[in-house]
Amino acid sequence: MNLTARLPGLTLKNPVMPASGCFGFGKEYSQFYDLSELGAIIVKAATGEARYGNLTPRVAETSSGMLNAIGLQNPGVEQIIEEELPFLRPYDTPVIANVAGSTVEEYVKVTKTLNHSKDITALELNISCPNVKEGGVQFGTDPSLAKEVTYQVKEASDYPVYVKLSPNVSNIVEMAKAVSEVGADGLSMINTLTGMQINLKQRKPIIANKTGGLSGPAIKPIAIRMIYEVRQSLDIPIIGMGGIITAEDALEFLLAGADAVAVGTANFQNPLACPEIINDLPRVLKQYGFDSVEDAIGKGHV
Amino acid sequence: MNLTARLPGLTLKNPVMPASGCFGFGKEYSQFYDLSELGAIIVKAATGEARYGNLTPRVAETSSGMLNAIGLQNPGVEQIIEEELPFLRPYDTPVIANVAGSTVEEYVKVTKTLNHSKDITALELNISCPNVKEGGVQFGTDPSLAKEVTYQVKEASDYPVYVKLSPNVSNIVEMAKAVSEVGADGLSMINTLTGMQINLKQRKPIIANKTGGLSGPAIKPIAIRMIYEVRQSLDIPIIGMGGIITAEDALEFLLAGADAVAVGTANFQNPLACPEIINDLPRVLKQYGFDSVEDAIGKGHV
Amino acid sequence: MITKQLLKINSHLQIAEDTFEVVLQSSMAQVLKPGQFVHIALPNHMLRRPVSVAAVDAHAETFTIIFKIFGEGTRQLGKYKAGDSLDVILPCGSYYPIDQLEMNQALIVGGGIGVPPLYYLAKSLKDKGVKVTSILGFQSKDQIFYEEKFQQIGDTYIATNDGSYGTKGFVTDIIDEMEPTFDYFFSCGPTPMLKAVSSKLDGRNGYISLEERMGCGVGTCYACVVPLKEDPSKSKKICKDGPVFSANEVILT
Amino acid sequence: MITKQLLKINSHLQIAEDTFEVVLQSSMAQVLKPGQFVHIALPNHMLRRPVSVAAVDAHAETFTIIFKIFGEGTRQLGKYKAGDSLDVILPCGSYYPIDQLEMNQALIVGGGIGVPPLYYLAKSLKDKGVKVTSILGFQSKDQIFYEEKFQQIGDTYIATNDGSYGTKGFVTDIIDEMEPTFDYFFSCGPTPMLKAVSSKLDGRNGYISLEERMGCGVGTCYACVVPLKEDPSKSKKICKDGPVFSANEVILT
Ligand SMILES: Cc1cc2nc3c(=O)[nH]c(=O)nc-3n(C[C@H](O)[C@H](O)[C@H](O)COP(=O)(O)OP(=O)(O)OC[C@H]3O[C@@H](n4cnc5c(N)ncnc54)[C@H](O)[C@@H]3O)c2cc1C
Ligand SMILES: Cc1cc2nc3c(=O)[nH]c(=O)nc-3n(C[C@H](O)[C@H](O)[C@H](O)COP(=O)(O)OP(=O)(O)OC[C@H]3O[C@@H](n4cnc5c(N)ncnc54)[C@H](O)[C@@H]3O)c2cc1C
Ligand SMILES: Cc1cc2nc3c(=O)[nH]c(=O)nc-3n(C[C@H](O)[C@H](O)[C@H](O)COP(=O)(O)O)c2cc1C
Ligand SMILES: Cc1cc2nc3c(=O)[nH]c(=O)nc-3n(C[C@H](O)[C@H](O)[C@H](O)COP(=O)(O)O)c2cc1C
Ligand code: FES
Ligand code: FES
Repeated sequence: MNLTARLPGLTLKNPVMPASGCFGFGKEYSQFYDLSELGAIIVKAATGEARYGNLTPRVAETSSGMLNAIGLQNPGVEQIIEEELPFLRPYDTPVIANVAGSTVEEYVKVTKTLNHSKDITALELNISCPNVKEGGVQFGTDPSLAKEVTYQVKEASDYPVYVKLSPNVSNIVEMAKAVSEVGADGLSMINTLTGMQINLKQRKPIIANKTGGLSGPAIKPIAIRMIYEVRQSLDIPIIGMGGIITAEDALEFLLAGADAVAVGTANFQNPLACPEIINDLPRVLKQYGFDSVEDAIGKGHV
Repeated sequence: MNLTARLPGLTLKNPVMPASGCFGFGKEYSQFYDLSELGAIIVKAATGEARYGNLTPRVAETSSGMLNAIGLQNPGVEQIIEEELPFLRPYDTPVIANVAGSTVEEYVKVTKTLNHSKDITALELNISCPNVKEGGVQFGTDPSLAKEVTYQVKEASDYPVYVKLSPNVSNIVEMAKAVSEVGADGLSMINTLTGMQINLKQRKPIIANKTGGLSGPAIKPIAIRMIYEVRQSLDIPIIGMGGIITAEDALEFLLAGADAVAVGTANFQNPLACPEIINDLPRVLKQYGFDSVEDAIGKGHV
Repeated sequence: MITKQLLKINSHLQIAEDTFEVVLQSSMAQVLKPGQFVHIALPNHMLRRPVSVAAVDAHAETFTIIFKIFGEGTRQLGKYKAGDSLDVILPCGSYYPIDQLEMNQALIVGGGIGVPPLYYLAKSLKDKGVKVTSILGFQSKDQIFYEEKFQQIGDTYIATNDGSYGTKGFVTDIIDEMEPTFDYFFSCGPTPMLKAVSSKLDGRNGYISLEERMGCGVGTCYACVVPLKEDPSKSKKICKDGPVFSANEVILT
Repeated sequence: MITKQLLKINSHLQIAEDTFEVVLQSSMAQVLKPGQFVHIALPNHMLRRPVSVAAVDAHAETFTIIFKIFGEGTRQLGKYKAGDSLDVILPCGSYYPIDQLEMNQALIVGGGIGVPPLYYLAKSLKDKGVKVTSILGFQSKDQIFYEEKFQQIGDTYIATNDGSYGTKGFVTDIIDEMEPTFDYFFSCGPTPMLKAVSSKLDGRNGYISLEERMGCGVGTCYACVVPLKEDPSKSKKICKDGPVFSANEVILT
């Protein structure tokens, strides 16, 4: 079974990669399996300077999902390039950096700094983090801001740019069009939906930041719908994500129109989620009558 | 324990009511228990004329949720007034009619027709149905359209008007403000999130309408967040809903700022969901240190 | 009177490939009529699963369901054991109105998981003195169940899609072959089969039983409608007005 | 080497009100050190549950966890039986570095579900020849567990919030009263207790073990950070750098 996935600047041996923020910079999960098994790796967000992130608690469990408000904690783009990315060199798998910021200038700075790294293959432009006060989700909910930051990052980058869209919008197609018009090489969708859980005993939101991003199987129908809608009106490569647990889920994303998939929350439940999905995928593709990953892409459209 | 809930035009013996579309017009569930136990009843949507609705399949199951695309099937407002509402007369519980339409004119027509019924106590203005081609969700995602239809319906109605908001928006507070500015007596939130599920065998969306509305516990964190946000910036009564299964869930909505709650999908899983929540509520309120329903409202805010 | 009950599983047996027969204890057993279904809750599933009544033992206050593993829910149902309990809504839906029908001969045409309700029907018909001929379709030999039980009621013919048992092909091939005589036919199975059977037996008196994805299962949610032949802008609910309909009443899609 | 294992439950006993002791069979048992935790998956829950190692039997290749029912997950865990299996990530986190510490006397201060890891610690200290004094706090008499086991290791004092057993009040009240002598203290329990203990024993050498809501439990998600005293803009991860920290290393909030 041919699992190859081809996206701009990325030829992947299989379409499955860990999602940003759910895999750190790879070290921990490398204890569980050989990271070379992965189609690619999307690492944790990088900002211009080190960030502490939000107060704790930062996570909560929900029905078939979880909330998180990490707040983009990371050691800053330079330290990531120097201290974190080299660890992934020995592995035979492309690395995608996740670019975040509070201002267009910060996004551009991170992008330019990442040009110096030879350890990455593409950028994921995170304009959809719901857990930071500035930047983050505004860029992801306002088409003109999204366009502006995508344009600037695309100008600054030596690498292909995948723009990660926020699902917290009235019209996802409009957002996708906005960023594709200014040259986004691909889309990553979806990021988390803004949610909240209130602790009955403490009478306050569980997450210190009050709101957090909802991920996991709970949001899968929303992810599938948005990818389907975007695929119906745009011809742009999509890395699909949102609630993938099994190879069947991954196939559902391919049918909806994703060219590759990312697995986030599932890693926490099962550190072997990615390799298990990869191992299962040939059987599942075969079971539903597909000859290859590419054969399945977009086939759920009527 | 005092369970009374007071909202404009509605004094409820308890804050729990079935949500629109999840209880028909009451007949079926009246076989399971005495409907007088309910705080109120929100009946199925009414449109100007009878509607057939969408093709089947109309529902699908998701992780901790379900998708539906009924498409506002109903016998039309006049028949509802004549054939359906009289059944509820003997019960000691206020009835809230759910008003739907494709055009402002249709909304106004339904509203005016409902003025003739003495069997209802309030209107829920459904500007958020994601499952109809025209009307429905557009009114719920565009603040100026929402404002216009709310204004017209409010002008036309002899009953208090609760506007049911769609969660498929970038900015829920903006929507809430828009409808409250033109006199909405209260808000109902949230309606379903637009989602999709693809059948791997059939290689097409399970729901004939392709997309459907996601409801159930999966969406609870989104409902809680939206109610919390609206309550932070507006002083308007809220009927909260989205994924309530237990009395603990109901309390979480009260803490988030809801003045009463509606139970939708849970009825399908458990026809006794509403009376069980009502019976459990005093114990749960007590356990978390509240003296009454009113005592708990908004207490999750910090 | 429809109710929600917690029912004890008296027995839970695999009777064919992926197919289980489960006997449930219920004080409501004797009110269940042929064609009706029960609506079963499963832990960690939002929606219940509709399953037909396949037999009733009024004396023992038990009834039988037979189901095939199809997806997650039926897989879970397959793992229950005797002694476990199931949360069930019952009785649901309409039934074959055999007490109102005059007949000497009945033809029963069932396919796959449409066979179980027809067993209860066939038995009830026989008890009324009606001569019953049954034509049953299965995918393959391993999936056949209750053949002997049907034989005890009357002549029974089996078709398998792959020809591994009985006639190779569809139930309609057997109808063509044997040209059965009957006053009423009763059919339940996948929609394509129902369509083929209804069109082959067009103009004859009969009843069919439909399936559709359900929300409530009791008539409140409008999930399970089927359009009416006399006016396709009108519909009936399969969970409440159905699942049994007169053969010419509804439009099969 | 951290791994995910499916572990058989050898025994599952209730040992106090809402409190269970579970012995798990694992080839990794002997690598588990005092202070470390294991991360347990539960069906139909998105996130695992962190639970400390309360004892290890290297010879039998088993280890013990003790947990109290707190919410849905621990309630579910309370329903398991001997013979069932649990999906567990282990070993997780840091441990009390007792092999690197010179000491004759140790003070152990534990509260509630902070007590279990301290039992394994106390036993390991005793095995090294250290004199151990234990001060343990519980909500009430019914919740006390392992008192005798601690007594067998060394002097043990109990406080209960409601005074239903031992000293009425907090562990810090006992510290005030008895002014214990020790080289190192080791504490685990709810954050308010840790704060009270650390400030009372300020300037003394000691180690504390922290709790925080976790995502991954292995260091990838940054859910469980705690700010550092020397530079509050920096943090460590409780699941990986902790849960055991030197008493003056981190800021308790
Ligand atoms: C009135 C009626 C009587 C039935 N009687 C029987 C019977 O006696 N024996 C038997 O084996 N099966 C019967 N079925 C079909 C049975 O309900 C489905 O096989 C079952 O719901 C599949 O559930 P699942 O979780 O295994 O599949 P999944 O695909 O995982 O289920 C997902 C959702 O789709 C629904 N669904 C999937 N297939 C069907 C279907 N064919 N009909 C209705 N809903 C479906 C499920 O109920 C659930 O809500 C009957 C269906 C109806 C409507
Ligand atoms: C390193 C460590 C060691 C622990 N050791 C033990 C032990 O030995 N015995 C014991 O009884 N308990 C221990 N706990 C606490 C235990 O993890 C929680 O009681 C448990 O997670 C509660 O889960 P729940 O599903 O019952 O509660 P819920 O409130 O339903 O859980 C919801 C979510 O919150 C998290 N959560 C809730 N309370 C805590 C908490 N106190 N700490 C961390 N996460 C929490 C859960 O893990 C889950 O993700 C430990 C916690 C940590 C971090
Ligand atoms: C704990 C956590 C941290 C995350 N951090 C990031 C991040 O730094 N950058 C980013 O683009 N997305 C981040 N995400 C979003 C995920 O990459 C993914 O888009 C989302 O979780 C949906 O996928 P899932 O349901 O498989 O988790 C994070 C998600 C989680 C749960
Ligand atoms: C089958 C179904 C039909 C619905 N029909 C309507 C409707 O006619 N009018 C309306 O305002 N909301 C309708 N809703 C939305 C519910 O009233 C409710 O807002 C939503 O389902 C969230 O609540 P829940 O998670 O408790 O179901 C429907 C929901 C379902 C599941
Ligand atoms: S399933 Fe709800 S009306 Fe039939
Ligand atoms: S729980 Fe993920 S880093 Fe600690």
